[in-house]
Amino acid sequence: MSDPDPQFDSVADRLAAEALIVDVDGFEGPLDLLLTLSRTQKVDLRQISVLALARQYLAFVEQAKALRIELAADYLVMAAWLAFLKSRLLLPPDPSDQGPSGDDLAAHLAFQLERLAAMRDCAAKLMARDRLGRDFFARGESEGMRRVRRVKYTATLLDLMQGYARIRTRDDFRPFVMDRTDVMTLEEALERMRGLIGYAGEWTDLLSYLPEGWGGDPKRRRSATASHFAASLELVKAGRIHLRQDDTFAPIQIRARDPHDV
Amino acid sequence: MSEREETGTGSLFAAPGMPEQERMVEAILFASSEPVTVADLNARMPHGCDAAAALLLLRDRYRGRGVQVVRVGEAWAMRTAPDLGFLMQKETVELRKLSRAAIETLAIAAYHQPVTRAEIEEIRGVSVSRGTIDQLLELEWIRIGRRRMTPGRPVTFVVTQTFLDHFGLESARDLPGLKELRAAGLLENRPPPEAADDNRPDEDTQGGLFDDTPQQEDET
Amino acid sequence: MSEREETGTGSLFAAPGMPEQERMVEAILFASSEPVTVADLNARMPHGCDAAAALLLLRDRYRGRGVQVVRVGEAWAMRTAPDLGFLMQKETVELRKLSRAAIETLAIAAYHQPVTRAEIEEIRGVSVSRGTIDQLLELEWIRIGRRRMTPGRPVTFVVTQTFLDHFGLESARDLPGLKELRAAGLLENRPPPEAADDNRPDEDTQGGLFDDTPQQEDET
Repeated sequence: MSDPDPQFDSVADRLAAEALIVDVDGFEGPLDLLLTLSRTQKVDLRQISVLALARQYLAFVEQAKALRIELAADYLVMAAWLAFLKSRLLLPPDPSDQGPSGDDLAAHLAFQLERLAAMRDCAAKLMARDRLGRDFFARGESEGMRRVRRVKYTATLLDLMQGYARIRTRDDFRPFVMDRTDVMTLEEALERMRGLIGYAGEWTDLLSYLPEGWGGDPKRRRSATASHFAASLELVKAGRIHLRQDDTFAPIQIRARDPHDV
Repeated sequence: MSEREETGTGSLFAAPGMPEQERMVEAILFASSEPVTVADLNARMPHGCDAAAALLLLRDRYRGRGVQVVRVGEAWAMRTAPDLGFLMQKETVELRKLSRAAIETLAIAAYHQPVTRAEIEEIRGVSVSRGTIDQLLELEWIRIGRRRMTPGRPVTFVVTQTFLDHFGLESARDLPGLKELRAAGLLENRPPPEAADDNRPDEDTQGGLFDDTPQQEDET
Repeated sequence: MSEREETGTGSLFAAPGMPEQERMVEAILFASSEPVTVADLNARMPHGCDAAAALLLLRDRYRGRGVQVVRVGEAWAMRTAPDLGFLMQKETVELRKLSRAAIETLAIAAYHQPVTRAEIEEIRGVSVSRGTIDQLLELEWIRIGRRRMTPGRPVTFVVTQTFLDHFGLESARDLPGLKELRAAGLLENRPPPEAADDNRPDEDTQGGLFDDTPQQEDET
């Protein structure tokens, strides 16, 4: 750094700068720090010397480094940007350069600082206003509105008829288990066949074992057939009977197994 | 608090004028969540104030206005004028579907009127709560009819003109019969119960527990 | 609602006289701790009433009193006169202490509304934590406004009626120093100079939305 650091001219300034360093955690980012630094220039933010400010900031960062204070990345990014801005402001403009001029950049930074300062000022003014619940008050007794909730019940003719239908058909309805008049369970069939199987010395059609009243109605016959077939399989497994079928879809025949069979 | 003791001997600061005291009482009464006593007003106002006098002025000022200064026991409060109470109600009408119990009770009353409560319970297979009947009476959909000339002389219920109006019926006789309900698909088409099953009166009460399973979706 | 149309030609029931309407507005405002809109007043008063006119009369009547009729955005409320706050220690509610970040974010939202989170961050130069925004939303001092019609369609924040009520502002236009800030160009969304080289005119439209911010509040 070839430039002399103007802000360290006086002891007071040096102390202020050091205070800043110690306080670095108290800043809300680089912009906040810049705004604080700009106060040391004691001028209207519109006439602020961005160049001087950049120097102050860079000096601050150098100081922080010297004191081995870890600076967050955004502080370092700002430092790099300000170093770039400083060079732009100091060097004569390069006509071939595409980017914005140093003055434009400086003007924008000044604008940002002024805007932030203005918002802080507004925030303070806002908070200093007469405030509800502190300086002026709403009605204390919350008489408010009586909310009269009038409940209007509705029902349609359809609801009514469905309701009635529900009651009148209730007698037709039986709980599920009671309703299975057309179903014969495996247990029932097994129970039946165990009793009958002793009489089946010869091959007999399985269907002839169906109980009375279960052979006519197709629904009942299906159920009874299925349960008797399943029951016969159980009996085969138990070694009580033999089972045979001559051909596909041919009648299934059973015969009791002779206890002396091998 | 130390200055307060000086009031007896004469305060350094003159008390504010009566109009200002009236303003103070006004603000305190307005902002206070409870009625405020004169003693309390005096304690909160600057030394030398006469809250009682200011209160009377304030009460006169509000005479005939939409808000009044009223005495509540030993304390004072501001209240809206009683004649404007109707403005303080915000009526919200909430449509609610009648409960299943109420609909069924109503249906039985309509189809079987005049009907006693015991009869309704018999038909529904469950007891009918007092609240259900009350609700229907309150809606003016049923009313109490003649007493039945049977032991205990129970009251009967009949449907009202309001009921007929609500459901768009000329008379209760216009209610569709069971056959029509079935034709309209409102009754489940179950095969009629077998003759053998008919003599199961004990199962009916059980049926009450199971009754409405198939239509359960209606209420949701 | 059909009767309302008849008021043009002359309703069967004449609207109450202005003094009576004033009483009604007085009673409604008094009873409600929240500000009440003119539309709400008209809805609650009898047909043919002119709440807006009655309100102005009422405001004049309360001028200089201990209680005032104040405008809060599009609504109206009765509030104690701020100069009497010293009497109200008893009523004072503990105001939650807001962090500096929250206070600044609130101010930015108020002066720059509708404002996106990215814009708040740009103005403050630091990222805004979720909790800060949440706190202001919870206090109902800001609310979510329209989405910005820019890439990503970010949500914007605007201040609320509760905000205006709390800070005793008639409208967002009455924010202290607003005119000066606008004149100084400090409410503009000025893009950094790099943007100028990139030929991104679309970003300028963003600035356009930003300009008429304070009027935006009218829509609520």
